[in-house]
Amino acid sequence: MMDQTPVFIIAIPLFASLLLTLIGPLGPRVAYGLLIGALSLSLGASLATMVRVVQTGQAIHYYMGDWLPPMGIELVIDHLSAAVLVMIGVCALLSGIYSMHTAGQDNHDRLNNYYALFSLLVTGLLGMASAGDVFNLYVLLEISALASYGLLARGGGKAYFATFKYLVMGTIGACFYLLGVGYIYIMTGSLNMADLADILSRESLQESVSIRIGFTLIILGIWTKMALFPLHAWLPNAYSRAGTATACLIAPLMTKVSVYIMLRMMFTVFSADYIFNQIAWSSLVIYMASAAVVLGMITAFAQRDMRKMLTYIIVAEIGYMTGGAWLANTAGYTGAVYHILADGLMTLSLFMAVGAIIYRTGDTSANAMQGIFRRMPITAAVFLIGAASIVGIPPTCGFFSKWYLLQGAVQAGAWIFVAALLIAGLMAAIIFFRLLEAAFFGNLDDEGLSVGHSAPHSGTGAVQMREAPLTMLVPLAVAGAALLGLGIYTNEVVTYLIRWSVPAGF
Amino acid sequence: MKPFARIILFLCAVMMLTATVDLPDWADPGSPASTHLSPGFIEQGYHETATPNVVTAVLADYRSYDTLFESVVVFAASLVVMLVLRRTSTGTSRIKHFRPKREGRDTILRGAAQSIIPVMQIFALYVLFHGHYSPGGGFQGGVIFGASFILLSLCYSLKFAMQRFKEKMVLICCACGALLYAGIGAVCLAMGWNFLGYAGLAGLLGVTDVMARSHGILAVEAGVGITVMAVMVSLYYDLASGGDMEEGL
Amino acid sequence: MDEFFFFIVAKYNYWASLILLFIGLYGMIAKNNLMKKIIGMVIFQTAILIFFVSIGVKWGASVPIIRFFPDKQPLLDATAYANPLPHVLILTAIVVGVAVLGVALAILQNIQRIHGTIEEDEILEDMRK
Amino acid sequence: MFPVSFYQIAPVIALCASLLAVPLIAVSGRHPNLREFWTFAAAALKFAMVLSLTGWILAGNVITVDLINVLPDISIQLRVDSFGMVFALVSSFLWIAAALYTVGYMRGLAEHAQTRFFVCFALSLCATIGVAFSGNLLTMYLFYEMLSLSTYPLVAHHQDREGRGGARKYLTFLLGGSVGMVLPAMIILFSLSGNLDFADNIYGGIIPQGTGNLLVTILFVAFLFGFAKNGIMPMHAWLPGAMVAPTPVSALLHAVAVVKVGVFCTARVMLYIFGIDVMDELNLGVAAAYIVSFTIVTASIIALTKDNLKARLAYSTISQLSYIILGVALLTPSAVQGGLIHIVNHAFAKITLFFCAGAIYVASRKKNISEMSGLGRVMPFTFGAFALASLSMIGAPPVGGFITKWYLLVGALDAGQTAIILVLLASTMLNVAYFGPVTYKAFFGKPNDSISENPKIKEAPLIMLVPIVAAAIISVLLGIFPHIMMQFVRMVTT
Repeated sequence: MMDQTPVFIIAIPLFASLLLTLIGPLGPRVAYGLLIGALSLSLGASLATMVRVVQTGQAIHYYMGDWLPPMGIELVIDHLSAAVLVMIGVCALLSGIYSMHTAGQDNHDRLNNYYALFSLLVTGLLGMASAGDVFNLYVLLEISALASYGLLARGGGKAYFATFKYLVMGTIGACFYLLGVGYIYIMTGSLNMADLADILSRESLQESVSIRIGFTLIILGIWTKMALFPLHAWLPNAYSRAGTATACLIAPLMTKVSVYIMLRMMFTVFSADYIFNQIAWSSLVIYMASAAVVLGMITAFAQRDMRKMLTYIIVAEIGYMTGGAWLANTAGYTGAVYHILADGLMTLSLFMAVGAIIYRTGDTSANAMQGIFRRMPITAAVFLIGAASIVGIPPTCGFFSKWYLLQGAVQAGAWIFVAALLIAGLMAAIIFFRLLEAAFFGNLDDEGLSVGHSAPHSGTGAVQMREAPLTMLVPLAVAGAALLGLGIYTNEVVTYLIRWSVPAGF
Repeated sequence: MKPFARIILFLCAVMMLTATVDLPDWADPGSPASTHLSPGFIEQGYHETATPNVVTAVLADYRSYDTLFESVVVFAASLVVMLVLRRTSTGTSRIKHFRPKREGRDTILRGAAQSIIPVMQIFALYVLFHGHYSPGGGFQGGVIFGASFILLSLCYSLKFAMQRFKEKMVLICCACGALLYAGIGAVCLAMGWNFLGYAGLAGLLGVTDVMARSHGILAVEAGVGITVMAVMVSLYYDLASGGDMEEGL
Repeated sequence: MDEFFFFIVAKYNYWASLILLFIGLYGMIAKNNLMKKIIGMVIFQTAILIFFVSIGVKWGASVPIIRFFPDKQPLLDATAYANPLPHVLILTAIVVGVAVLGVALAILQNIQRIHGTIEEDEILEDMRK
Repeated sequence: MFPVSFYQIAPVIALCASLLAVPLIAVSGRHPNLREFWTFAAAALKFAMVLSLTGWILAGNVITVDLINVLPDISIQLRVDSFGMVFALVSSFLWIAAALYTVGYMRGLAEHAQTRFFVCFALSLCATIGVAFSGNLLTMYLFYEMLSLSTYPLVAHHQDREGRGGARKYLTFLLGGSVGMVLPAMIILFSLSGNLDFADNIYGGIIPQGTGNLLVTILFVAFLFGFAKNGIMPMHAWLPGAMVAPTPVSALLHAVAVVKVGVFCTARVMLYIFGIDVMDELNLGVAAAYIVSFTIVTASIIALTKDNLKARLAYSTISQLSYIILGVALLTPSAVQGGLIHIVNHAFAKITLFFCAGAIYVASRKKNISEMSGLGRVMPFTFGAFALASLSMIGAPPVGGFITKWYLLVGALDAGQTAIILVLLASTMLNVAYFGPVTYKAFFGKPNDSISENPKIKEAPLIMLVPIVAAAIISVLLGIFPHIMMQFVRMVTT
């Protein structure tokens, strides 16, 4: 008998999602409780799996329906997927807890259905991170995509058009992926990742044009999904117009998991040798990544709306990870993987902090930041940590991912990427500095106004402290602490998780 | 932008078409796809699952994990469409103006529907349950079953169909079908086999492992059928009425 | 010339599906009307389905349903049946396509309701207001 | 003496004393006396810990403490050696003096947000000790950044347009330098050598043999200018801008924490990362010496033109800092000793000067030198201290600055750099030219009406006066008994 933990990671949120649709009449509290319970159990299973993977040092293979691969479908949880699973679990749980007030605000009715989609999205992401079969990955990709369309469209108004664009691009991406899988299937006859890797390493297929086209299609599809420059146009509108609870779930996770799929495809299905010696696009991709990093940051700089600014920063961060993965050395790969974890947490804490500020002020523009340090000190502190992490200030985790990425870029001699990373760091510093300065001191010209605005019910002092509700504050604080914790325990993360997943051939 | 897109697409097309050189010929029995996994399915599938229809065996057993999520995909679609569209009547819908008025003048239609719908539903059940032996299965059966309700709604009215098959019930069916599928997986898990390992049902049903797989396939196909049927109806209800459930097409 | 002709004929399934695919992709990218975009999307998806299902075909093979000899023994010869796996895959892909189509239509209805049009340029104009 | 295990803990306690004080200060914001008590307690504890290490260090030991392994090959590591000890002693002692003075200043002017001020003050001191005790480049970088961020609210303390502008400039230069130059240089260095630990002596460095000369030069330049806190032109522009901060902050920034950290980092990197041998081989030392010579002379000339006392002091700081780097860059033992001892001498002298400027402002609300004519008669102690500290800046015996000049000149002679000798002499002249008139006018100038007619102007409060006089006296003592600090500095070069 096998250890059954891996399947619980996925099955629990799946069951929760199905049950959530059935328990509508029981009211939002039950729905919320069920969601949180399921997400925590799933996270527990992820943690248990990770511990086992780390202890045994071997990937866990779970055969669905007791069919051995390649005929059956297997879940494969190796060091990389274990790390990503835990990251997804943590982010989902935190944003789930956080969603109590904001989701209710956005969904007066049908909260249970909203939560069902929420849970389904998490199922899809967890499934993708543990998939060992390329077609299964496609189905899960579509599940999470469908769920995200629904959640994003809940933003209403302009969100519909943005979601439609996202839907079109997402479908193109997923279909390209599927077509690529088709090419690979034609040439190999298999769908299992390990089996594919085995077949693809044969001499005869190394030169094959079809395999190359299949790889190109898969990578293009994934790039569309993860909004790599210049395929990023759909992302900022779609994410920034969503409701707060939705944005907090989707923004940190969707693109990160896509990056994970890219890594999977590049290094598990194909091999580092094939990609960097046969395909040999590295320099082109690094240019694209550098462009993504710099242009993403510049565009973020031009935004007034805070959430839109954050979404452009996501575009830039995607460039970090893509560049790191294509640097073709251990440090770059480590940086890319570490940044998946770090960026998930960073984006989560920033979106949650901004969401809390919007929740309290009702203002999405940068003006809302004024005097936040005095009114919402904890929120502001987490925002500060998140900003420091994006800028790359030790000991937050953003510094260490940048460290590895820069190291990888230096070793690979990719000076353009080094320059892009440094410029992006400085740009991010400026972007966040503007906000934080306002947050710290309030606006010069209308200090009184911003203070008065914050005190709807009369308080004793001139400045009324009015933090977000506790269900928002706790996940915020945890996310902020996790940013520091991940930074401080970089050594452990790298030694026990990432080093093991470094592909052969580096 | 448009000429640009055209040129890029054209170039891509030329590139990909010329690259077909490498691909195996049409219907080549020696192609990798036909020689790697598929012989395994064909030659072992019957012995392992007692299901002559290999497609069904692969769909609902070897790759049942995929199919589970496939039914979840449609379930998700119905949820999304409902969340996006469904709202209690708000009065001004611009779609309404284009709808023909139907006030009991379509006797022929209704008569035809009356006679065809029961047949359709029986046929749907046949397709579903005969999936082991002939082309068919949960999806096909579910779609046909769902179509019968759509036909009902088209020939009578949305309200009429909704009286027969209430919106709440549709949603419950959506979830229950998928739940049945996943639940069977969970039962197998509880019996000490892997998730969706239908052989775990053998002890419960008192049959051999192979027959248990066959029964398992049937059960999950039923689950898929229920979900797909309900989703078809749900999508129609929402899309046809623009979400207010006042009037269909 | 003959060779080229045979090349086309031998691989006409790919040609057909790829041409269809690019027609659909063109519609998705270049069309201004969102409904046409959706139609393009469906063509695009269908092309991929055709592409997939054409892999399963084998000369001299029938549908992958095991046939029985008169003595009830099954005929388990792999060359006698078409490849079942692509069928399974496209069955899943069809369902996914339907689901996406439903969602797209639902969103489109709301776009029409909010912006009063489904022409992309008019929507963009409307949003700028 | 203490048990050996004590020496493993003491640096950590010294580091954390002020960090622990932060929450205590923050929660006792409503009780100023309690709040100030925590500050003093932390300062005293920190100084005691640093002091307790002196004997052990002087005995030739080096303490290394691994705090956390953040990266597989690099840990956050504390290392206490004689070089760091010099700086730690100065900064931890001056924190006590500065804290005393700050209390007087802040209460005297009834400044706002005092709690925030003390919190940031404590944080920045933690970072300073961290830099002094850091065992590798990453640790140093970490504390360097922490210092930049924790001093930002101090610089922007007034929160007016000018304050925020200055603070913005401050952060732009510091972060630009550190993120834009030091970080990549550090990573390139790590890629080259595989570790970032400081070398055991000042000669070898850690750059592996056979590294391209151009690359080493680029790294050197990046480190030299990247540590923008050291005020080398053209990265000095933040310094006058940061003048808008309250005077205790200026004192802290320019005498103890910020600029000294910049210079300390530069010197640390030059001596323990590149090493004298490499710098000598590639002529990097000479190049650096000329770069800083330019800064010395130019900054002094600019200082001459400034009428605002604090601005003049700021440019004086820029020029004096370069002395320290100059000493290190000359690469001869005497020069290095002269440069390093100047960290101490300049710290005490400059903090005196800033304290005086602050005292003058608190007592008379005067900022410009031209308005201070005759003020020395009303405030004799303040201006007396000012005069002593000026002498130290100029390098006249018996004040500490003389020791610096002496060693620097000897070092320059050893190195055979005539031009540098001329620079030092010119700089001395300029120092006289811009410090002399201040004291002279204050004591012998004709009091203008606003001073003579305003009976309210008298000596600053005692709590401010004590640190001023104490710092000035220590400045003198450093000149009379130079060997106290010189023994640390000598250990560096042997």
